[in-house]
Amino acid sequence: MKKLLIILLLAVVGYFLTVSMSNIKFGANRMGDLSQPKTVGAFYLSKTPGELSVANVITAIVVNYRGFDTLGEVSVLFLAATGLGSILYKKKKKGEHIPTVNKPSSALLQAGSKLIFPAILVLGAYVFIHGHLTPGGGFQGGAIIATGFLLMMMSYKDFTMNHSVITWVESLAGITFASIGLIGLIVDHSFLENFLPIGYINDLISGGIIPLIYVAVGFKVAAELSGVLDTLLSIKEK
Amino acid sequence: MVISPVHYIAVPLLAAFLMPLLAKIHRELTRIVPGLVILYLGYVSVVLMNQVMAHGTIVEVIAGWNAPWGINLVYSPFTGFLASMMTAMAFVIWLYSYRFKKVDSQPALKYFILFMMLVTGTIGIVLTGDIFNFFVFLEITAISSYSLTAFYRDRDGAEAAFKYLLIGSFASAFILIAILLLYTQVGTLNMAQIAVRMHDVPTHMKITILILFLVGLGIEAEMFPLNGWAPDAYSQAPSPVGVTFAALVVKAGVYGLIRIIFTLFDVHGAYEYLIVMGAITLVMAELAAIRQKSLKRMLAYSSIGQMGVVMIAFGIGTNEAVFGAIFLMFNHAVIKGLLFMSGSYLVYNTPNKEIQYLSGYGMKMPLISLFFSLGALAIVGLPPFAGFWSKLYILIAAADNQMIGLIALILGVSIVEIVYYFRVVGRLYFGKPSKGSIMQKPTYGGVIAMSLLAIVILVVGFYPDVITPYIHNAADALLDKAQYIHSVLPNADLSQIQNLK
Amino acid sequence: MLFYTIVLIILAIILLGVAIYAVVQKDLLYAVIATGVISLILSVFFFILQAPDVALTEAAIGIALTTIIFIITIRNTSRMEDEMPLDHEPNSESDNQVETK
Amino acid sequence: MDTIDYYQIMSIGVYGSAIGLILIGLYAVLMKKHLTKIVIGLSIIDAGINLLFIAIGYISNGTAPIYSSQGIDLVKTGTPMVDPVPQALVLTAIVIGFGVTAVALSLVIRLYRHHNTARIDQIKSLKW
Repeated sequence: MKKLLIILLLAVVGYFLTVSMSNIKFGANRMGDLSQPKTVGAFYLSKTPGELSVANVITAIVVNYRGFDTLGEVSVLFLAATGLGSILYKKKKKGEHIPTVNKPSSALLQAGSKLIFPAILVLGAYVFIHGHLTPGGGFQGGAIIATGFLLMMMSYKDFTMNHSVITWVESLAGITFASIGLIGLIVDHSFLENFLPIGYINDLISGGIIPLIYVAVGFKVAAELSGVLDTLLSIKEK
Repeated sequence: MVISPVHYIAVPLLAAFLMPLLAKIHRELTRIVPGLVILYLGYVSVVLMNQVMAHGTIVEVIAGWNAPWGINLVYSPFTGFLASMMTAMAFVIWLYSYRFKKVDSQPALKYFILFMMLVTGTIGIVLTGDIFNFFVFLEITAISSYSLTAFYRDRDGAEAAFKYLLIGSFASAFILIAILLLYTQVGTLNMAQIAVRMHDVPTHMKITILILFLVGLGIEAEMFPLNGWAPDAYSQAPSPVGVTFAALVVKAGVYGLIRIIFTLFDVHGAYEYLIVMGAITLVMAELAAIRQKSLKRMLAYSSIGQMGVVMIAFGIGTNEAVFGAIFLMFNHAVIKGLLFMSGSYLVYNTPNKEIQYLSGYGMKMPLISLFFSLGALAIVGLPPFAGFWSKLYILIAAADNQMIGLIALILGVSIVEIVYYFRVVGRLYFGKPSKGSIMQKPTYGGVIAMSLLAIVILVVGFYPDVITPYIHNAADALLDKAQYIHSVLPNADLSQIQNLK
Repeated sequence: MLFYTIVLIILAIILLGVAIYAVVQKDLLYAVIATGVISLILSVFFFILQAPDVALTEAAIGIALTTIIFIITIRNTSRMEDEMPLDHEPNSESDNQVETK
Repeated sequence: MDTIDYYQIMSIGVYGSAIGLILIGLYAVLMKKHLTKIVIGLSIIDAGINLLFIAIGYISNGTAPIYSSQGIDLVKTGTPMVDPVPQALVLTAIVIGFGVTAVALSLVIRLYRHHNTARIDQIKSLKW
């Protein structure tokens, strides 16, 4: 009976989705004319090079036009890290250290990860510093850095994240983001508004506050994701 | 710095990011800072509400891009009223939870961060004028609710939280698909612009999108049959969080529902849908409430029932009905807040929070019992208390529209409410005291919080005029769709906009 | 264009196959790896559909981090889907965070 | 053969796999009894919705919305760029989805610790 109901529900959902999507032609240009934008997509594409000097339009949207969403998004990650800590909280005895892996990894893996680790960090930093020029940005770069720390946690039994460093990085990066927004509010009467010179397109230093915010986001995301991984890895096994 | 609506979001976020550092300086700061932040938001509310009452809707532009290109916050008399109400309730809840239970400093820090973000998320839902931004705030609210529901480990919090998370994920999936379909049709995410362009959307598409939104937001607004998560979450979460669900989170869900129906869509039948679903929700919830053994679950079902009444009133859609609905939202926040706060002290040490162990508590915990009885009298809508006025307005509005069935329904349900509330109150005062039960002494913050709410109930009950001008403006602002669009998009073509009601 | 179309169709078939495998597989570890593969294929999809930013995000978060948190969860819970508990007794969590009185 | 035909085929592939993912995920969430499996289902639904978002932003022959110095000229000569807005939204949605997954999995671990099982039918208080 329950099975029948669920299959009926699936059929209804599938039918509705298929009918709706068949009305939306794949590959059709719904944005309209770029010179007289009627949709937000066309507006962002036409204004970004001139008014923000940012090559990557997605970065311009994520950090500037819809920067408020990104602030919310960063707080979602922050909340997830906090919530995880509160859900899995256990009193630790003083000086107790729970190893992240049970068996020590092979010497090859250990040596290899020591070699790769700095490269991953540099790659992550590159991705978020060049967020306004090339694909990528704070979230991607931060996630890459977190995978670097993950590699170290997996290959070295005694590798520990320094919690107070994570807290500091996380808080300072978050405060930087919110403060840049508030400075915009004071200087230009609009939260997150650009108050720096925008420079020339495709320069490393261009786009005003966009690279600054993305670097802050990068640090924050890296710290939060590493914190999440560290919390999860250092819970006692059954 | 000029006071503007963005302070509601930016200041708590800044404080939340700062709090882990402040905790390193002194552990008491983690408890005090959220209170200071909410106090500041209260100041912002007072300033902005005065501005709004004098000069009309404030539209705050984010990142310097005017609507419809950027994100904006709309502080109309309606959203402003809700935001101010939420801020006030948040302050009372903060007082209540200040030292509610003795908790280690690390969980306390996390609790207060999550609580502050929950408040920010709900206020953001109400203020934002952008549909995707609405979704983001909904997720902030949802994630902090899940984590807070599972906060205690000596009860079934994790189970309730997992249920809530499962249903909440469905809600966000539905809302995301709705936003996606909407974007392909109108090419914008700004709510006012969507309302302007909605006229050109084919009807079958409109209805599909509306159904997706109604299902998704119905989950947040505890509409039947999507409210299975609510009683568990209410009863398993820490008591201050249960209060927050009743006073803030549900309100945000209902707000989303009516914003979608009243402003975004011009579909016939959506109002009737609200009435029907509200009525079903009301009946099912009250019938469930009368069968509950646990006090907190009873309160939770009663809360769902009240939301049903709110939906019915919004569905009637006339000015008086909307006035009554907003009044009831306010009353419900205050009264249900008081009931939850006092009720959770009553059942603090009883097994399974069951009502049957409460015999004779009226003598043992006189103050708390008094608060609970006051709340019970007010919520069933007996005359000199706040709940009476909102119910009266809704009944008058229903009578004006010749909806006799609805009047009978609401009155009939009131009798059910009287039965199950007075069962508890009767047991409190006339039950035979049982021996050996341990009383929980309420904290000073808790007593102050409950007294504040009780004073509000009495003052609004005797002088409803202190609050009605604000609610009148709020109802006008909600019903005047053209005004909303005009304040966000001054150059929009309003010829196609009509108010269906 | 032909090339991309063919790649896309083949990937779509693999994608759905892997998704079904992820749902029916009783060994959760394999199911999780299959979810990782879904993310991998999706990230190729995003690349073909001219969304390099999203492809990069899906690669970093979907493939690496989501998979790893799933694996950590499996390490701390049960690995087989139809595993029955040996005997049902709730753990008494002695180091409770809440001191009730 | 026309290029239009290719897009027709591509649309079936992309829309089909997105809707398929959503349905498969839904099936897993509703039918499966193991908590981890349910969370897997949720993340499959998320993946499907993300793919759907990118699909509606795609424009035939479009390029990625990243300007190079030649790119600005290309726009003037008429090569379209794909719609950047859905991509920006998906970026947000992916990160939010990760947050929800992390919280869900931590709840699974808590439930397992408490009940010694992660199956929904073994945990009494999870039924409704």
